[in-house]
Parts: sequence; structure tokens; C-alpha cells
Amino acid sequence: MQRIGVFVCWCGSNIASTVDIDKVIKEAKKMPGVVHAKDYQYMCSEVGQNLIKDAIKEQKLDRVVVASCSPRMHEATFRKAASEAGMNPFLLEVANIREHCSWVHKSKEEGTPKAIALVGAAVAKVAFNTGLISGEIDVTPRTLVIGGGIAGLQAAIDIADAGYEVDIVEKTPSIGGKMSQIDKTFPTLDCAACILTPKMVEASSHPNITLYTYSEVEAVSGYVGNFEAIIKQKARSVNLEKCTGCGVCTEKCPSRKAKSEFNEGLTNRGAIYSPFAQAVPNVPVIDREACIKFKTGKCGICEKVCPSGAIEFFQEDTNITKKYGAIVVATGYDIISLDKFGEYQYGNHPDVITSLEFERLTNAAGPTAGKLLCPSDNRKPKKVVFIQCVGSRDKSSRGKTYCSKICCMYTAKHAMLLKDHYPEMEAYVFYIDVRTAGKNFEEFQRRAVEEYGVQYIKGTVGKIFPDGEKLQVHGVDALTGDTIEIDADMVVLAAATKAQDDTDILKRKLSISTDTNNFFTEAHAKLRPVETHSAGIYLAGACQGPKDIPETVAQASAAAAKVIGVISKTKLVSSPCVSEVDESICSGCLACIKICPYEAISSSTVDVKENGKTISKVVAKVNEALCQGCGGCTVACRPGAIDLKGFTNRQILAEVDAICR
Amino acid sequence: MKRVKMFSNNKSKELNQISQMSGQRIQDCIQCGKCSASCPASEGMDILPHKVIRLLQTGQLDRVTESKTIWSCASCFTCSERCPRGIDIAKVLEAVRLTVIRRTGESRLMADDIFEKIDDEMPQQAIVSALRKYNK
Amino acid sequence: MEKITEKIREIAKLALENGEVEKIIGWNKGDTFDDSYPVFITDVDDADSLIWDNFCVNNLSKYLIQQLKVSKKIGVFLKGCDSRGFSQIVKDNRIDRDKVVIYGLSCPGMIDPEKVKKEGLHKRLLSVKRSGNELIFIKKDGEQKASAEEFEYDKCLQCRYPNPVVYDQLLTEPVDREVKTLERFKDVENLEALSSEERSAYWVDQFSKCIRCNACRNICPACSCEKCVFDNEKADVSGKAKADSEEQFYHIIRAYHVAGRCVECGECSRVCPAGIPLHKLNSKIIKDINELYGDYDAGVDPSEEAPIGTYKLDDSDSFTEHGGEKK
Amino acid sequence: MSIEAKEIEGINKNKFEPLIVAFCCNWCSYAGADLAGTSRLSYPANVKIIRVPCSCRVSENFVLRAFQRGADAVVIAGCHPGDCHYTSGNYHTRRRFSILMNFLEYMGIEKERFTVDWISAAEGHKFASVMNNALEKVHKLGPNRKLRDDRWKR
Repeated sequence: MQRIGVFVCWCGSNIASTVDIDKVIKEAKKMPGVVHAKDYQYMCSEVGQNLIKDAIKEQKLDRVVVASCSPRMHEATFRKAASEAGMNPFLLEVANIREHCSWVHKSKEEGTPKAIALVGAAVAKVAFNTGLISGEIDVTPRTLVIGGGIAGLQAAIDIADAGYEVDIVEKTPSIGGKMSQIDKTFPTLDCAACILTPKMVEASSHPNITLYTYSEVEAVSGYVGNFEAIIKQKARSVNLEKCTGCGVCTEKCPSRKAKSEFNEGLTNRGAIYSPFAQAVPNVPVIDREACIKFKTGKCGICEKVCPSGAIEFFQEDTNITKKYGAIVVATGYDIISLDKFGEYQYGNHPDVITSLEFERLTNAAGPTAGKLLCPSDNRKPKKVVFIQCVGSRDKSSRGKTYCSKICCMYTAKHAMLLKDHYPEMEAYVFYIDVRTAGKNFEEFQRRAVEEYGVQYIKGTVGKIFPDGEKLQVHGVDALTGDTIEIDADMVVLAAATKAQDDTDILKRKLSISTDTNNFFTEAHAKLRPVETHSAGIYLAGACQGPKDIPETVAQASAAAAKVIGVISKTKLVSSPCVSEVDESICSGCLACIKICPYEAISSSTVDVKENGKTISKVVAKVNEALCQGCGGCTVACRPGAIDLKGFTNRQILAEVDAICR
Repeated sequence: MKRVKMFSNNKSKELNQISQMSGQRIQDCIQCGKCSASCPASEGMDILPHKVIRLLQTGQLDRVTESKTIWSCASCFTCSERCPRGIDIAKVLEAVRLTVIRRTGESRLMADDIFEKIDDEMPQQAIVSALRKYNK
Repeated sequence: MEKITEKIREIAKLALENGEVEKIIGWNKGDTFDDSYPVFITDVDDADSLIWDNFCVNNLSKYLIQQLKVSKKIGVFLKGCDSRGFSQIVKDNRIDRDKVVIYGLSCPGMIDPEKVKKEGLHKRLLSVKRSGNELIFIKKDGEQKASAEEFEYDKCLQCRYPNPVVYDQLLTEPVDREVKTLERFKDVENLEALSSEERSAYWVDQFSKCIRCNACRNICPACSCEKCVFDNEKADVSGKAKADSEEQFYHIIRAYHVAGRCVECGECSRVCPAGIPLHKLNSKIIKDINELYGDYDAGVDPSEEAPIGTYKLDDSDSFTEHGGEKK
Repeated sequence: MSIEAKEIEGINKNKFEPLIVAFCCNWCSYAGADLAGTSRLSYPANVKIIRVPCSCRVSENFVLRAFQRGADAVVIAGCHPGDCHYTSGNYHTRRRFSILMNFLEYMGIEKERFTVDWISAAEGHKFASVMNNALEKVHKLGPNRKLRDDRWKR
């Protein structure tokens, strides 16, 4: 028979006022296995904890139940105390008689019997508790950063500066991400390139950082401290070492049909191209779908003109397998397609552009060398209309229900830059609300109105008609109630941000979750904003939700701090509340494998004796480091061969029985 | 309803005059509505003060000058006192009134006219201030 | 059927002789007209005792689990329903498909001895032959003809897969069968139409007959666990007292465990010595699964994902009052 | 709550005191129950909560055992679909208990005795209302006799 000790906390009057503590103690003493029962005003206090510790030693208790507040509050406290008294901490259970009893019931008539029932359930459960020992996991001190935009770069640099190796995997030929396409940044109007390129260079030259550009994460397995990732390096067709980045090949390439991704399709690029002048690495790639050599076998001009013999048509995709201790997901965002917004004429009229295209048109390194010209006929626009919330805050199937967060600020920036360069131009902004929550943001937006005379109109645009070389914009001023007509030369649409299209694929590779909008879900909206539910995988930047640059950088550094917290340890402690397979019962049907969200279960073949003969059979095997202890497998297991330590079938049934007693 | 054509130079001359006369920056207004909420004379107004400012922002001066609002204003300065953006709305309204007066040129009060205005009802203070205001 | 019996014997002999298989699982004929029982044959000479007749109702697939533990390669004769059971056992990872040679038999429908007895035809009956849809009862005192449909098992009358869904060699011509699909869930619907009190009374009455002989569990191709949860003491549900609630618990859990895996062979009801209509439990679950998650036939297409153990993001919340709450 | 109030007024020993066993997932619903406590929302004392890591840990065995041993209703509460701490546990819960709920109804157990719902850590109010609803329904139905093990006296 066990020697169970029960400790009932008064929590001052929080519990004692609606639970008759004496009666609980009296009843507890009658429960099977209970040899000691004691109460105290504040069990979590040092005195209270000592009461438990002393009793464990003096009364030779082998199991303890503390009836107090929620185990989510103080289970760890009491388990630590028990372990200090030499008892396995997992031999202690908490009965929640505060949140689930004294605080919800009004009288002792109600509270006392319920408290007794809850204590009874905990006593019944603890009788089946076994001492559990936390496992130790080795840690690979290298980090994988997925995405080479500002979020990924910042996280990588922070981790690398702390002295740990980092690999950045970037899908496109260069690191830099969306920020590299941007002209100026709010609210200070720094030139984006001026603050980003040093970071790109730092990342590429950092001894602890390895760049894998034009690469994608193919598969990820393993668990915190011991991830294994397969990185697919797409064939670049240009030798990274030999190429000097002279750019002759990109100039001479005769194929000019491919749209420049970097310039948002406003210009064409060669089949061999470097996305932009400051690309890192400054080594072009051959777009094999556009390349004449790859399509017809004839051409090869780039190979002929290359002074360093770096063109390698024979290159193939290669897979690299590497081990990591932690992963930072920094895959960024995209903007929605505007196909469904016919009223704005995007795609029908060249002078209706997205904000990102506007960035390129005002960028000195952009297609117009920074001169703002109408894409239709290269004339200088006189009136520019900006429309915010194109698809944001839109509950219909066309858009996104959320606020894209960055549009108010960049639209103010655009309008301000426009008026700054061309004071004679007129700028109109249609908005639903102007949201400028951020340091110096409100002041920035007001400057656009008050100093630059940008005309803000609360309301939105119903329809745009092409009218000669003009665009008739029909909107409303909701403040005056007037319908409005503007003959604009150019319309700039602040299209909603969205999660990257391949989020779902990456989510499955990493076993992390996404929200209804397909952004990655953080472990806790307030208290664990950079963690995912999978230990060792962290989030940075707009892949978790719309974010501006300052927030992205802050989150990236936070993710880096979390990563360093993991990889700086030589060993990690794993929770012992994991699943366990009884091989003698397991039939090897492997229904559990399908349920497990962490791929913690695999099959293995074991030899067993059956009727005196040794036969080998397939059984399920749990990787304790991967298992997070959800218990889904235990229910999928029909014969009950898998059980969850800490929440075994026996323990839970004992609780049910005790409650029904 | 007719669509309002938007130009940034709508009535710009008179609007500039209003800005100059009042010394206020109309574009500073964020349409919070505090002025209208505070106004003790709002009951008799057809356009609330914050909307007056909005109409001025969008260059629709005529709608303001045609409104009863500018003449219902008691110049109590509550709006000016409470405006979070530091705009003296009362002064703006005053400037609008002056604009109207200048435009029509008929609302002047000459010293000679004073005697016939004096009666038991009219406070003398009002006549003095009217003279100060309308003799320019 | 005699022709096929010949073919079966030939094939079994050949396979055993050339060592293609180590063992053959088939049927033998016993003493009475309706006794066609399963046999395991390793000796070539025993092959001549194999038969195929109107009473080979036993599903041979489940024997493979135990037999493959001691044999490297086994040949087995499977009817349509048996083949679904076989597929399910493979899907449950209980046997290795490559270790089995399947001789497929299209099944015209098996004859229910109970129905024969009910008509009094079993007296002095030697054997029953079938020709198309006609049965010929060969008695000591002559022959008697009757329509096969009147004597087939109820489950055979509703069979939708008379032809094997998986085989290495098909020994018969495929059978065409008209199926009254409307009838499929009639039993279930009849019960559903009752009040909960009536339903409860019905099942309490049925389960009270249960003697926990475990025949249903032993015959079921979906009940393939090495050790049943009811024999696993650690699972703490192994109570076997003669108490109503224990029997109810057993049958509910058994039906629930085969959810999404029942191949509708109807063997549970056939073997129950107490005559409990156990298939009505499984039918209900199949009906619900079809309604909630789309039509699914266990043991037909192994590549198709079973409905239990998987999920869709937009599954309905059939149980919340607000219906399918989608976040 | 009205029911609860009535209960307190006249404490009648013979009066039906239902027992509700609630399985709550640690991350959402158990925390939701904690929040109901912290917010001093009242729900009847007849509800007894068992903590499980995830709603997908709740086995059909537990549910049947509760009915067997005298529970008049069983509640299973987990995170909202999509919010599972373990990413997908509650999706499995949803399928498993959709089937089980229909099946138990088929066995003659009233649907009202079995509740599955999603309660987040922020939904203390929802927790209380789900529990109050469950109790209200059980009060209408009276004590559960079905599946009961007669040897087990509550």
C-alpha cells in the first residue's frame, strides 16, 4: 500500500471561505492509501513547502497530493519542493480546489463535497503515478534560418554574432527579400538599400554564416536540438566560386522575354540574370525556362562571353543534408492577387499599379531611374490617387479579413515622397481608417497631410474608368457624404498582404501550425510570440502576420535570443510525460503513426517469444525526444499498447472511478 | 447626387485668405468631432463645425458660406479651447464670415448707421463690437 | 461448382508441389450437408479433399495472421467479402501481402442452413447443388428444386462485392449481382426511428444474451489485434463479469474499434451463438461515416485513407449546438 | 445558474443531484475553466473536471466508464479547431466523437448526455455556459440508468 500525503491549502480565505478545510482533511484521511493529511494557510509559501518536505521525510511519504490552486499555477513549485525532499517530482499531483471549486461555488455546502471529490480523484490518480525521469538530448549548435529577407538576416546575424553557426536558405537567387525592392522606409525615410545592403554584406561575409541562395528546404525531420534538414540547391548554372559578378553575361543574353521579378514585372530581364545590382551573392543564375540554350540547344552566348569560365550548363539540383539544433522560419509575406478587384482596373490599365510597383517606379535603381512616370506613355502624372485597404479588412472571398498593418504608413510615405519630389503634383489618399500605431508613426502621417498637403479622403473608391489618357476615379468622402470624382493620371493600390503560397507545404515539413489566414501560429499570442508549438522552431517576421520592418527586426532578434537559449546548452531536458509502447501487446498495426503530429512514432522489428518460438514482429516505437505528450496515439491504439506516462489509462480511469464514487 | 470634382486648388484664393485671416491650419484637423460635440449652439446649425472644417479641407467653400452655421456661431470659443489639434475653429468661422462679408460688400456697418440701430433690446456692447468688426 | 472444386485441387497440388507455397488454406467437407470447414494443407495428397460448395461461408483471410507467423508463403482461397477482409488485414499491417498467393473465387452467394432447416428441407438431405439461380436439393429420396434467393444468407443478398477485390489468380468467371442498395441501411434506419428508450431496451435485451464467447471477435477480419484491449489488464477495461454493463461496454467498444475498418462480411452476426444482430452496430457506424465524411468501403482500395485516424480541416462539428463552427 | 440557485435554496437529500464528468484539455479548456474560476463565474458543483493533455487523449473507454460508474453526463472540451496545442489533436477528437456520439445515441443514450465543445483559454464565460447547459439538459432528462453498472453505487 502506498503512503500518500495530502496537503490542503487555504489560500488565505480564497479556498477556506467556501471549503470546509477540516472536513476535507478528515475525509482525505479515510481515502485509500492516505497516511497523512495536513492543511496550511499558504501551501506555496516557503513555510508551506517545508511542511510538505518535512512530511515526505518524517512520514516516509511516497506520494503526495496538494489540494490548492490550479496545477497550471503551482504544480511546478510543488513538484520542485517534492524533489528537494528526495521524492520523484512526478509522484506529486495537484487537486485544483481553487479555480475549479472555491472560486466558482458560493457556499461550503457546495464547495466542500466537491473539494473532497477532487482530492479523492487526485489521490486515486497519484496511487498509479510512477516516478518519471526526464531524458537528456544532445544539441547540435547550428541553426537553420529559412528565408533571407530582413527577418532571416537579422536573426542569422544575431545568432552568428553570439558565436554559433547559421545557415540561411533563400529561395530566390539573392538574399534581401522584399526590403530590397523598397525605396525608402518609414517613418524616417532612410533609403532601404542603405540600411539593408550592409546587413546583406555582413551576412555573406560573416564567418559563422553560410548562405544557400536559390535553394529550398526539401524536408525536415528530427526534434529540438537534433533537426535534420535536406536543402535542395537548385542548379544555378553558374559557378559560385568562379563568377566575378562582372555582369557581361547578363548584358549579352539575347533572351529578353522574362519579366523581372525584382521590378515587379515592370521591366524584362535576360534568361541569365542577377535580380538586382546589389544582389548577394552577386552571381547570376540561368532561368532555364527562359534560356534559349536550354530550350533549343543553340545559343550559349553567356558561356562564350564569360571571362572566367563560370557558366556551367551541366549543373544539376543537389541535395545537402545537414543537422541543426534550432530552426528560424522567416519566409515573409506576399501580396494578394488583384484579379477579383475588377473595379480598380488593375491589369487592364497600365497606370493602375500596386504599391510595390510604385516603390520600383520611385526607386533610383528602378526602371525609370527614380523618375515617376506613367507606365502607359511615360508622361509625368499630375494627379495620383492612392487607394488603401485593397483587399484588407475584407470579409468577402476577394480579400483578407485582417488589417495588413503596413499600408497606412507606406501610403503616407509614398504620398509624401511624391509631394517632396514634385510639389506641383496632387496626391489623394482614400482610406477607411488611418492606423498609425507605432513610434513616430502618427507624426509621420500627419506630416504628409499638414506639411505636404496630401488630401486624405475617408472613404473608398467604387469604380475607375479609363477616360482618354486619364483615369476617372469615383469615390466617396464619408465625412461630408459627398461622392467624389477625380481625374487621375495614376492610381496606386495598397493591396492586402497575405501569407506565402507555399506556407502549407512548409508547415507540413516542419509540423507547425498556421492560422485561418495561413500565417504561422505562435505558441502564445502574448507570452510566446516567437515560438511555435514545436520546440526548437521559431518565427520571425511577416510569416507570422503582417509586420513592418522595425517589428520584424525586433521579432527576428527575439527569435535569435530564443535560439541561442537552446543551442548554447550542451544538453536539453525533455519532458518525461511521453508515450510508451508495450511491445508485448502492440500488434504493429501502426495506427498510431498516422495520428502523431510530430512523427515521433516509427516502426521497428523486434524478436518476441510466442509459444516457445522466437518470431520477429513489427511494433511501434516512440522517439521520446520528439514526442510532445498529446496522447493521441494512446486512443488510436485499439489494444491499449501505447500509454502516456503521467496520464496513463489507469490513472485517468482511476480519476473517473473516484469522481463517480 | 452630383459628384464633386476634386481639385486641390478649388477656391484656393479664398481659402488661402481664410487661412491667413484666421491664422489657422485647416489641414491639421483630424475630424475627431470634438468641436461639434462641445458646441453649445450646434442645435441651430445645419452643418456641424467639424464638417465645416472638412468642407474647407476639400475646397467646398460655397457650401459653408451658404450655411446657417456661420451665423449661428456664438463665438463662445469652446471649440477652440477644446480642439486637440490646436485649431481655433471660432477664428476660422470668423474668417469665413468675413469672407462672406467682403464678397457681398453689403454688410458693412458705418458709424452713421449706429444711431438708428440703438433700441432697448440691443446691448450696446454688441453695437460697439459690430462696429469694430464691420466697419472695415 | 464441381468444376471449380477440381480446379482448386489442381492448383493446390501444383502450388504445393513446385514449392510456390508452403501451405494452402481452403475448405473441407464434413459429415453434414452444411458442414464446409476451413483446413490448412501442407501435404500434396490432402489437396484432393479441398472443396468449393454452397456452404464455404467461412472467411479464410483471418487465419493468415497466425499461419504466416510459422509459414513463409501461403496460398488462400478468398471470396469477394473475404478479399476485403484480406485487404483490411494488409492495411492494418498484420500480414505481408507478398507472402500470400490469393486464388480468387467469385461468389454466387452462400446458402444459410438455418433457412434450409426452416423449410424442413434438411431432412434426409445429402447435398445442395446450384445452377444459376436455382438450387437443387439432393435427398436420399430424390431431388427438389428451389430458387437460390430464398435460401441465401441475408448478408449475401445485400452483397456488393461478390467478386474478389484482390487476387493473384481468379478461378471463376466474375459474378454479376443485382444489389438493392436502398436496403443497405434499412435495419439501422428502423432502429433509428425508435425512441431512445426503445432503442436502449432493444440493445439491453440483445446484449443480455451475450455469453462473452468472443466468437465475434475471433472471426472478425478487422479485430486483428495481437492482444485485445479486453485482455489487456493495463488498459483496465478487462472486466468480464456477467453484468449487463460489461457486455454493453464490450460491444460498443468492439464496434467502435472496427469503425472505418469493418468490411461488412457479416460474420460477427453469423457466428454469434446467441443470435445477436451484431452487424447492426457496424452498419450504423458505416452509415454515419458515409454521411459525415463521404462514402468509404473498407478493404476495397488500399490506397484510400481510412476515415478514422485522419481528418479534414473543414469537418463539421456535428456535436456542437452551433453546428459546424469554423474558425 | 438558475438551477444552481434553486439547488442551494432547498437542500433536499432525495433530490436528483446529477454528476457531470468533464474532460478538459490542459492548454485551452482547463485553462478556460481556470479563467472561469478567476473571473468568479459560477457553474454548478456537479461538474468535476479531469485534466488531460489534449482532447485527443480522451478515449471512448473513459466516456463509457464514466457512464458505467454513474455519470449522468460527460463533457469533452478541447481547443478550437485550428488552435490545438499539438496542432491536430482536436481534429481527431472531432471525428472520433462525432462517430461515438451518434453511436451512443443509437444505443439509446440520449444525445444530451454527451457534450463535446471547443473552449479556449480565454473563454471562461463559455466554459461556465457550456457546463450550465449540460446540467440543464441532464436535469430535464433525469438520472442516467443506461449503461450503468448496478454493482457500482454512487
